[in-house]
Amino acid sequence: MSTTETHDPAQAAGGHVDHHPGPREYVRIAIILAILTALEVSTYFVDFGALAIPLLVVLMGIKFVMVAGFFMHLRFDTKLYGRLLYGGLFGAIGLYAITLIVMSFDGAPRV
Amino acid sequence: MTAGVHETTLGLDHRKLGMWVFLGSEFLFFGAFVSAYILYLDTTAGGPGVEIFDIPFTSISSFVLLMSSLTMVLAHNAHTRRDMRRMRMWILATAGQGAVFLGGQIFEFTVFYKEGLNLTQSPFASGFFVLTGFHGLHVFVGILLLLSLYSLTLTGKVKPDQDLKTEMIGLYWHFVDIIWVIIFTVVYLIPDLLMEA
Amino acid sequence: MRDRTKPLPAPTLPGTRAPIRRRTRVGTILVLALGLFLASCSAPQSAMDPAGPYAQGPHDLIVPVFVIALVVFILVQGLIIFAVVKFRRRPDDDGSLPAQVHGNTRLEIFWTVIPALILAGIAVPTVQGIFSTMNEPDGEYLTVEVVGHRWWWEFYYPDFDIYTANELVIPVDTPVRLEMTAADPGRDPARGVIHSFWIPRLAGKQDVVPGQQTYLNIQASEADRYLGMCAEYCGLSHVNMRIRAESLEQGDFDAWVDNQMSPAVTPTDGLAAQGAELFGVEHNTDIGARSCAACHQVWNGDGARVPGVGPDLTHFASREEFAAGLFDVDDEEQLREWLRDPPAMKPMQPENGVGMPNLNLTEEEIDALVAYLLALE
Amino acid sequence: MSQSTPTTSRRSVFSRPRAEKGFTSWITTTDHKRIGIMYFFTVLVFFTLGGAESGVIRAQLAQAEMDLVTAEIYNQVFTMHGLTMVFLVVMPFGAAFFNYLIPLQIGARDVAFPRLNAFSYWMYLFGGIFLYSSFLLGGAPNGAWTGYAPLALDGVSNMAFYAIGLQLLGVSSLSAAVNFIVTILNMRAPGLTFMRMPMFIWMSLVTNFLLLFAMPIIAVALFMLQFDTVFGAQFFNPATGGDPILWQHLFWLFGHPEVYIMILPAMGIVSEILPVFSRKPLFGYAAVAFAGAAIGFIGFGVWAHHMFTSAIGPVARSAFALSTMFIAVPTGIKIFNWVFTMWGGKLRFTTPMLFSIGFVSMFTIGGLSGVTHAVVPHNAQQHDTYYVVAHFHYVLFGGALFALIAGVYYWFPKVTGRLMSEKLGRVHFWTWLLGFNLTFGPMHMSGLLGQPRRTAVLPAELGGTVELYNLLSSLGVVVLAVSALVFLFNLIASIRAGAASGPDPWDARTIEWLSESPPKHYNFAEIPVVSHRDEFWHRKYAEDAAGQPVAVPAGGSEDHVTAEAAAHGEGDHDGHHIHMPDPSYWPLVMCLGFFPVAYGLLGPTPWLIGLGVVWVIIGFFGWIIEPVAEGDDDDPIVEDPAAPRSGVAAH
Repeated sequence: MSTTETHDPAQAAGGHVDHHPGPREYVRIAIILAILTALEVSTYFVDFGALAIPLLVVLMGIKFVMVAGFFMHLRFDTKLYGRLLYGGLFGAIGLYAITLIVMSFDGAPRV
Repeated sequence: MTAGVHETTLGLDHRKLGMWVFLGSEFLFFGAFVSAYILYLDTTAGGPGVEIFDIPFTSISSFVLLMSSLTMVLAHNAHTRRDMRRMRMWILATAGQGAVFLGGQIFEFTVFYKEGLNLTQSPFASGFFVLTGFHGLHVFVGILLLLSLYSLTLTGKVKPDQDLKTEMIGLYWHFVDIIWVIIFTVVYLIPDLLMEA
Repeated sequence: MRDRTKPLPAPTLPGTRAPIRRRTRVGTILVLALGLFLASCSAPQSAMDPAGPYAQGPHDLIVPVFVIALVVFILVQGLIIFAVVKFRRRPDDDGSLPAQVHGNTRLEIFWTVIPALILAGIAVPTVQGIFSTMNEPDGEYLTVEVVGHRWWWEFYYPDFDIYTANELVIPVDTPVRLEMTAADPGRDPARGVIHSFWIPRLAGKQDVVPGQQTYLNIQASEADRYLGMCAEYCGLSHVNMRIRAESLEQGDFDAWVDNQMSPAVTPTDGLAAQGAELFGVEHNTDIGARSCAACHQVWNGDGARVPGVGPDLTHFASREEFAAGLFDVDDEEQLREWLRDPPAMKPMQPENGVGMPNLNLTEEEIDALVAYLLALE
Repeated sequence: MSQSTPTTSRRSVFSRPRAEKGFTSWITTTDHKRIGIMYFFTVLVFFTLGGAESGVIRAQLAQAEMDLVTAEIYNQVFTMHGLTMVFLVVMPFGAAFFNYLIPLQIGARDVAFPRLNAFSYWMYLFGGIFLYSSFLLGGAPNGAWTGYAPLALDGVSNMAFYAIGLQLLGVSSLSAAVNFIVTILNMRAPGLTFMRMPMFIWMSLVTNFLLLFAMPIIAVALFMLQFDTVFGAQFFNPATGGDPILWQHLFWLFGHPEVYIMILPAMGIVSEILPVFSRKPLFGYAAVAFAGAAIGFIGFGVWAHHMFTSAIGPVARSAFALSTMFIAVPTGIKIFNWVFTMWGGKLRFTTPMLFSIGFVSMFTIGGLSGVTHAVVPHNAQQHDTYYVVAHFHYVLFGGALFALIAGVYYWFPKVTGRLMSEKLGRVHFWTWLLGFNLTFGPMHMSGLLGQPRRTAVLPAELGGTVELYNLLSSLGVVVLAVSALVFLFNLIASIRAGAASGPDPWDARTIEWLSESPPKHYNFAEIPVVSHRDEFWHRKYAEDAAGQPVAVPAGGSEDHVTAEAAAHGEGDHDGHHIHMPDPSYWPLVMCLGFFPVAYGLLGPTPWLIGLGVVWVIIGFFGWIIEPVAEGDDDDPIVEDPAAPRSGVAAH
């Protein structure tokens, strides 16, 4: 927590756009996102075998991080925002993964 | 822009910090629906299952929503440059793409209903409709926010130096988008693959 | 497993009881805590009075835990009382400040590590206990299928093709594995709700879930009648969903099984024969809204035994109680009153599809039915 | 709009209300102190209702086989008792303290979002009214506060009111959590670092993070329940393969953090009071703070211990037994730290101190019985019996309520400038302690002797011993009722004619006592600069050459303003230059729109839902476009160089 307290406020203030990318970079990122999406959809048409699901998960992660990092400016803003977002994300994944594991593998048989 | 920002403890604007705090909690919200959906993937009670999905169609509407994030960030960028004409244009474009996505979802729901998948059919159907429905509700709220932002810039209530307001709505919009990035993969693509396998 | 006869003397836990007794002089609160152990044997449904291995195991685990808790309790409350007495501000206080202590790392590490160690010590037998109570019993055991209904229990013995209700008859010293689920009405899980099967002296409770199968092991060391209740809130008449376990010596149990396996004898003359006609037993199907056979099975040897919506009555008079342990079968007047207006005797929701409706029987019909029911030995 | 001339000269529908006194000023207030007071009095009303319900329960169970009320009524009453005490009493009681104290203790003038704060209060009040209106509209929910499906799906359980009512209360809690988290993170006085924060602020921060992450989970569970009951969805319906255990997981994923949401504010309050009346700093500040954070964190990982007898397997039972035992460690750390805060001190047994010691003592009992639940094989005997009822009342009544009442006595002079009667306070404490133990102590025994919870009558077959314990419990409630009346009388009499307290009646340690009592609406004429933990104490005492603390003569400390100077010596700060958020109608207007939505969802009645949604949207627009008297919140506030830092609270 101490890092968020001591960092330079000017860097964090929402209005300081000098560090942010310009429209050109945003479009470039969008093109990459579009390509990644095309790759995702291609799993529907092309058989990737056992690789398909890991590939989809990785692509999803990359898209997530790119939108959060660039469009939501997480890469340029205070780390606290990222901690809140990813804290919520990983908290949710952890809790619900345990729930699903308990329900799927350690529950009662159906009748 | 805001003098006040420099006077807060962390040097952050309250509203932006508040928005991030709220977005962090939203994962717990959508996560629970996604978990229920995964749990009930095979629980179709004899009704239609994941084979009903039209992946190409959903891909297009997913792509539209993804691209609305681009126009959203361009709107914010224009606002920071005090270019209100461009900003309004991109805001409208974003809301429009959101509307296209919602329209696609309504169309999809209608088709599914006709093919026998309805809310009361099975736990799978309930999980699917309520999860994507609540996402759609978030998109709808986002469109309302964008349209009010648009009209408030017209009346001068939102001023050129208040780009934080655009940024806040942008954060919400991007968040709704990244939730769909997850939903598209977890709800549509992976189950579809699993079903084929 | 130890042999015990009822009524039980004071608990026989030699290792643990002596230290407790010595501490009774510490204060009234401790007397109360001790009372917890002493009084625990005087109630017929006590969880502290195990009568079989599946209750004894958990009991042997909890007693030392209670003792540890009692020691910690005495320690902490003692510290509080000591601090309150010793460090109270005296009337002659000079107004100066006490030493401003901010902490003591060594002490703090001490009271972090010690509780952690104690808990680790408790954790090991806890995990062992979980598996030993839940696993299938070793060796031969009897299987009984249990269905929790609003608000009664259905028992089915697959080995003998016997249906019965609310009174679970088991052989002494034989493990019984209950395969349980919940359903309403009949065996349709559609409107079943969660119940919990609990006979404290035989085992801890296990929830009974519609659409799923859960298991519970019980075993009785003595021929006795054990009381139990539904322990998971299940709506209007939750409290009126009692369980009885009757443990019989093996020979008695075999005789009971023989009797239950035989078809009900339909009386041919007198009041009881009229009752049988009213009941609808010969048709064994729904012959109108007021037919008892629409909901209750009395198997007279024709066809297969099939569970009804309500309790199986084939050998009704062989039981001690009816309406899920609320009333005595022996008490003819209670049976009569029940037939006059069941929901008045036990809250039920027939309009909601659960429970027995008032059939508006005439007094003559009631007389005939009572005669018939009491003939179903 | 500019800084110099506010737009208030033009009155329109969107003008902000300006009343400073009377009814309008209260329903439009955005002042955290007034909202805190409204929370408190609303809690008192609901506490009375919940207490009356417990009276019905104990009257029915005073003897075996009583029929004072029917099973139908009894089931509604015990369900509403649980809902009331959890969601309408203990949680908002904590929120009352958050509201009143957080800004004062961190040296701020208000919370980060004052209008959102008012919104939270109205949602709480209306959620409570909505829930209670069920008594008049076909019966209250009777499916128990845990709302287990599929019983909750049955129409006769009236659980639609539960699903929608709790949803409203959840919106209130979630928005309050965002508000308080931002306030604590972002509005602390200069120099108030994390490790200097009062312990109550620490515990508030942890609590609000728990709320933030737990409320969305129950929101989903309630939406599923509501879709099942109202729209025929199949989430929990076993007939089509739905899993009733899913409800239990979601409910307890929320429900266990909820336990800590109720107890952590109480722990914070006690951690404030014990040092003051021991005249010593909190023993092991860092350990107490981190133990609180650890409890919050681990508190998310133990939920399935509420389901040890449910349809979960031995592996899950073992894992959750271990995590549950683990959470006893940080709890134990806290208890020992409190005891050693008193150790070596000079204890003054004022009423708040008595209640705080009572908390430590009673909470220990609840904690120990909690550990016994983790012994899974025996948990199967305790679960759903009165032993559990005893346990959680020792935690929530002997724990949370004791500490919250201690807080009322302690901060009463802050709020009113008056003292509560110590004499009546002592009577209240001893009767409260006696009544509490008489009511809930015997339940340990009756539970172990086989008495299940939630039974509409006390079955005679449980035996005479159980009957005796139940009679004792019922007598205890009588004592508690008398004790509550003493408290109520003390409260009202002291508000009217309590002795003047002065600004620092307790020789307190934290900076809320730097402000006047009662505080001006702007709290501090000048925002204090913090250089120590227990800042206020350090302004009053300095160490002599031998390291022994001695009182500093008034005004004598070189680099500090003394208490009196800070409280009274306003000099050129008379409050006129301090910009405070204006009152607003819109939080109330917007919240009113949730009534039609909520009642419409019961049916469902589409036009009523539509009306409510439109109403809420109009309220929302009114909210965002209403003018801000002293300039829009994005405009820099520069005209008064000495103006408060925290005046930048978003309006």
